[in-house]
Amino acid sequence: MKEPAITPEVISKHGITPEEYERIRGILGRDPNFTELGIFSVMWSEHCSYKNSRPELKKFPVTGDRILVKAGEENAGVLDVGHGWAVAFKIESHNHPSAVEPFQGAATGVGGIIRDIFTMGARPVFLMDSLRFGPVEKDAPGAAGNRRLLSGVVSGIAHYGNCIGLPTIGGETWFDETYAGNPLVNVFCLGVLRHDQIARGAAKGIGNPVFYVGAETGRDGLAGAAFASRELTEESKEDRPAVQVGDPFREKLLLEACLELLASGAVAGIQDMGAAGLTCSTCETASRGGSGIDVDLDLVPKRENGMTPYEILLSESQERMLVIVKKGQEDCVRQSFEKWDLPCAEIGKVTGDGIMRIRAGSEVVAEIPASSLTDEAPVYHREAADWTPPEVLDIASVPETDVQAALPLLLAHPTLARKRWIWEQYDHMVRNGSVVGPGSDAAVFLARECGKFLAASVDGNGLVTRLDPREGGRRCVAEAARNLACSGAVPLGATDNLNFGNPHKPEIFRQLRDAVEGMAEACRAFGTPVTGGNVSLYNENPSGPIDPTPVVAMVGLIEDEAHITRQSFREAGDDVWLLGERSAGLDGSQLLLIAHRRKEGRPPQTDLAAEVALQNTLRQAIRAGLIRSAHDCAEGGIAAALAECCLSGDQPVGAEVNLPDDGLRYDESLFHEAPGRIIISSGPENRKKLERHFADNGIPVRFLGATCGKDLSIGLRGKTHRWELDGLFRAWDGALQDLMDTVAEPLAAH
Amino acid sequence: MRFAVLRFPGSNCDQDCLRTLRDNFGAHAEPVWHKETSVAGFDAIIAPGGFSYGDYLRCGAIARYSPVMRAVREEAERGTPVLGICNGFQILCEAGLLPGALVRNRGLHFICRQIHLRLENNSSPFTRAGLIGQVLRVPVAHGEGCYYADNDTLQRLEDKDRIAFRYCDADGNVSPESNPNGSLHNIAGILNEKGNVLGMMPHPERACEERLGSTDGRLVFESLINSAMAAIQ
Amino acid sequence: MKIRVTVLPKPSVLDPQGVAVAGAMKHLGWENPGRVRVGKVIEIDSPGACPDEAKLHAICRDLLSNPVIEDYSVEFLEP
Amino acid sequence: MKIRVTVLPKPSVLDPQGVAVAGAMKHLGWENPGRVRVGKVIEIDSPGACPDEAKLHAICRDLLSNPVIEDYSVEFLEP
Ligand SMILES: Nc1ncnc2c1ncn2[C@@H]1O[C@H](COP(=O)(O)OP(=O)(O)O)[C@@H](O)[C@H]1O
Ligand SMILES: [Mg+2]
Repeated sequence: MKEPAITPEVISKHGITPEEYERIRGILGRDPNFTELGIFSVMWSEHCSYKNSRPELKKFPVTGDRILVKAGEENAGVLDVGHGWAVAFKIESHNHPSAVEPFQGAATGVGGIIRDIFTMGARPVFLMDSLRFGPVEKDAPGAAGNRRLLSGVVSGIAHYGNCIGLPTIGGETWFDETYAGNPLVNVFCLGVLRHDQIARGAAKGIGNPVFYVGAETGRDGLAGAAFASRELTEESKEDRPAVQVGDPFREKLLLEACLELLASGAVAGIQDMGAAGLTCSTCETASRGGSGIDVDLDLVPKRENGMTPYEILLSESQERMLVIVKKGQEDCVRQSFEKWDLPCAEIGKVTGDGIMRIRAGSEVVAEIPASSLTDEAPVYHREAADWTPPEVLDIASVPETDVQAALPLLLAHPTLARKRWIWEQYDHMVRNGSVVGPGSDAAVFLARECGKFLAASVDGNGLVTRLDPREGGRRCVAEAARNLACSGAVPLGATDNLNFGNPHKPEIFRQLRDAVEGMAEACRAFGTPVTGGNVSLYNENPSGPIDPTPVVAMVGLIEDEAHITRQSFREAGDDVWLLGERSAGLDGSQLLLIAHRRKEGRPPQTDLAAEVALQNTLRQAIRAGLIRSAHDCAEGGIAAALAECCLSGDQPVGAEVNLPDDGLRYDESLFHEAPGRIIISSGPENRKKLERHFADNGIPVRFLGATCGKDLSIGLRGKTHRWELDGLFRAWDGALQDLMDTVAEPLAAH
Repeated sequence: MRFAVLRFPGSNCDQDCLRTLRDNFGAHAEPVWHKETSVAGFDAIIAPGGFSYGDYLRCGAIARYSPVMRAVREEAERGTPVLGICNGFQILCEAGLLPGALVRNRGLHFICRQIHLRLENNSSPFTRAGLIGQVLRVPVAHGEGCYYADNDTLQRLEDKDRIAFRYCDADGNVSPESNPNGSLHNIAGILNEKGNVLGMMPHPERACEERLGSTDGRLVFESLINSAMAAIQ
Repeated sequence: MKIRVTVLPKPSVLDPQGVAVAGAMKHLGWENPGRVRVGKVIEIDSPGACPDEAKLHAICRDLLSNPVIEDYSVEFLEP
Repeated sequence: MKIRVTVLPKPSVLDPQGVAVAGAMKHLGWENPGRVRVGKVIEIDSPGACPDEAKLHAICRDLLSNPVIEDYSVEFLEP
């Protein structure tokens, strides 16, 4: 078959710079052929090589005494949770595919992260999702399109996760112009395994057979490379899909078959085929194993005829795995996959020469040193613009907001509104482990396999990161940890998803660098190593780059079931307290954004030392049985947090509180978003004890009032604002539903 | 007490059923692979929830042709209690073991939430431990749970007291508002003519532990166990 | 040999998807789309011959459609 | 006026339903059904007239199908 010649256009269309091309010639000692060029282009892409972000990612703390598999070593990190058990978890983005085809884009994102987890030998047990869209309110610009994206993404996640039988037990969802046309779809998956079950993605054992298992390869996901291979298949260009279609049913079978197979001991190495499918899995396993690999494309199960080596190697068909089998155990593999009605083929062998050798029958179509594609991929130290901190907001320039009207207004804004419309579409109960499901600070899940109570939260704040990237980085880590603390959990580790614009722009790269440094600093403070993550760059829409949006998912452990704590007030007659430092300003607050349409100010800084002390002291109080509920103040400040405490339980519980006079304006006091503040409730019998406990540990603790009645009333300087819970509930619980019921939904493509 | 829990490709509540039966009721429960041609020797058979064959074409449309379903039919005819939960209910309808069909939810979306059920029949092996009118809190999790049948069939179900559960509110009122998916007559679960086959959309196996929010689902399994005990004596 | 089987919900069965689509069409400026029903189409492109009428209809009736809620029709597109 | 819009996955797009259905057909005794694809059919039975070509196709493209992974075709059944 005739391959196109390598011209400068072809090279640049592959996103390869002249310098990189010279480097390729140096490695091969010759010009690459077309197929090899394709291989280098995907392996040296940001997606696979992290060439623009790797130096920054090195700043994350990655060690700790619970770490069993370090970040970057394998598909996902693994953490010890005691008694010989461990967890593997990771977050991954599917932003661009979701923008093109929200349903399938989001669905295949879920499929990909699940494969990353069971590739480690872990049984996936739950999911979380972190979502961002353009405005969806009635008359917002582009609302109709944004609603369709939201509706498509949510049903895509539901379709895949529900079908596999994984509960989606938590997440976060934001709405802002900056994400119009470039939604963020980050999905997290956690799995559990015994220490001795950890599987490796390394091609070990010269002569071991290499198996391809799972779905047949088609021309999926090739549009990215289509331009370059146009000459190859002019006719099929038209219907060559940019977006892969997921098959959760196949994935479920693949999951069960792979775990069964791993248990049999026949596997020497295993690796999922994600981005750059066959290419990435073969050279990565080889380079991890310090070995070579030799495969014949003619043996690969295919969905279509006449696929070229280039197409087969770059295809991103879903639900496929590469398995290195211990010699002599081939039949065991064939039997497992027969039982599960899955295609399975021996396509090659592990070799000792460090070369990735690809054949099409008798013809060798590519021959590349495996490590040159992975470890030796180029790394760039991008230039960072320097930064002048934003002006502190002049509060006088903000007309004082009518507090009475502002609270229901904020609670009805899609970003703060209850996300029930979303999480009810997810089976968040399957596996019978969702002890605290969606709707509280952190979700708590009983992993029945190991009897452990795991807590998890995913957080990010693009607005704060835009104003102050370092603080944005610190803050999302601190909030995730705080959410865990509120649920009674000790944080163990974190995984991050860096959603940024084009890193070639110095100001964007600066955002990336500073945000990462902020996250790293915070992860050190909380003693939570980063076990892995994902980088999504070039998130831009016609009006420019998105607000920088680092997202962190943190996982914690609750040793004693009795310590599981929720955010909702339990019953009338309890004391209500505020923990944490006083602060001021509406800088970077949702009130300023929603009520005044301003993204301004210098967000209050997270004091990590104080934050750590606060969270430790809260956990001690929870263990001492002093705490009935705990909720951190996030978007919407103390007023929104109080409302959530009243409204988020099975039954609404009212409260009458008085805020301490910090000499602030009413709207400032109620809605400023200083981090590090937590609202707790406790039994009156413990009043003295509780006050002493926090005071003795140097944690500011202030008595606010008591739970009672059917209203929320907040007093300040002798003036009292009162809201009926019924009204607040309707605003908060109904907002998203009402908006989405009016959606002209496209017919789901399944 | 020996339970068989069927396992189709795509079943995903099979483990929850097995664990619940073992851990909460000390029962003996075994998975039975869909390629098996016999389910003899069990006191009850459960077709669990999930997405058998991806629910492609229609929920349960392909699973009904699994070899094991012929065996299930034989056991049902022999009088062995057969419980279909969610996707299991859909499969039993497609297989003709129960009348009617389950179609797309009125609201079009998948719904997962706690709902209330009113117990309408306490003479079946699945509901014996309950009282008529008793309200149960049990979760649903389905996209196609809207029960449909033609008028004659509905009439027969009503007349012959074959409606086991109806969707209702916390106080037991059966109303349009308390109907999560548009099911005709608020039907959440029905029995076959002999009364030994029950199909229900809600998930009793998810409501057997305090920590999961409700223990009302225990009633179904306790009834089954009692009936089996009675049968032995 | 090419066959197309079209499966539509029976008129008596409520078709929320059809209703939703009709609503959406109005949004997009089709004032009165009238009655909209959403069904399935199964296109079979078989190298071999088609099974005899009886078997074909058995497959349509028992597998491709559910007689309780759906009607089907068969079109022969290519011999 | 009666229109039928048929939406099918593009030939090169994976069609999991089609694969599953083909499998089931074999099981029911159709040895080699070959390639089976499952799509959607939208039947519109409108009292009024049909919107102009442009609008009709906009509706098919934006609402009834997703051009990235699906093709659609329009049949006019009754005037
Ligand atoms: N997309 C989503 N999927 C599932 N749960 C969600 C989603 N978005 C928000 N939630 C849930 O809604 C609750 C409130 O979310 P959020 O305001 O982000 O909490 P917090 O501010 O405490 O981090 C949390 O329990 C969260 O898990
Ligand atoms: Mg919180």
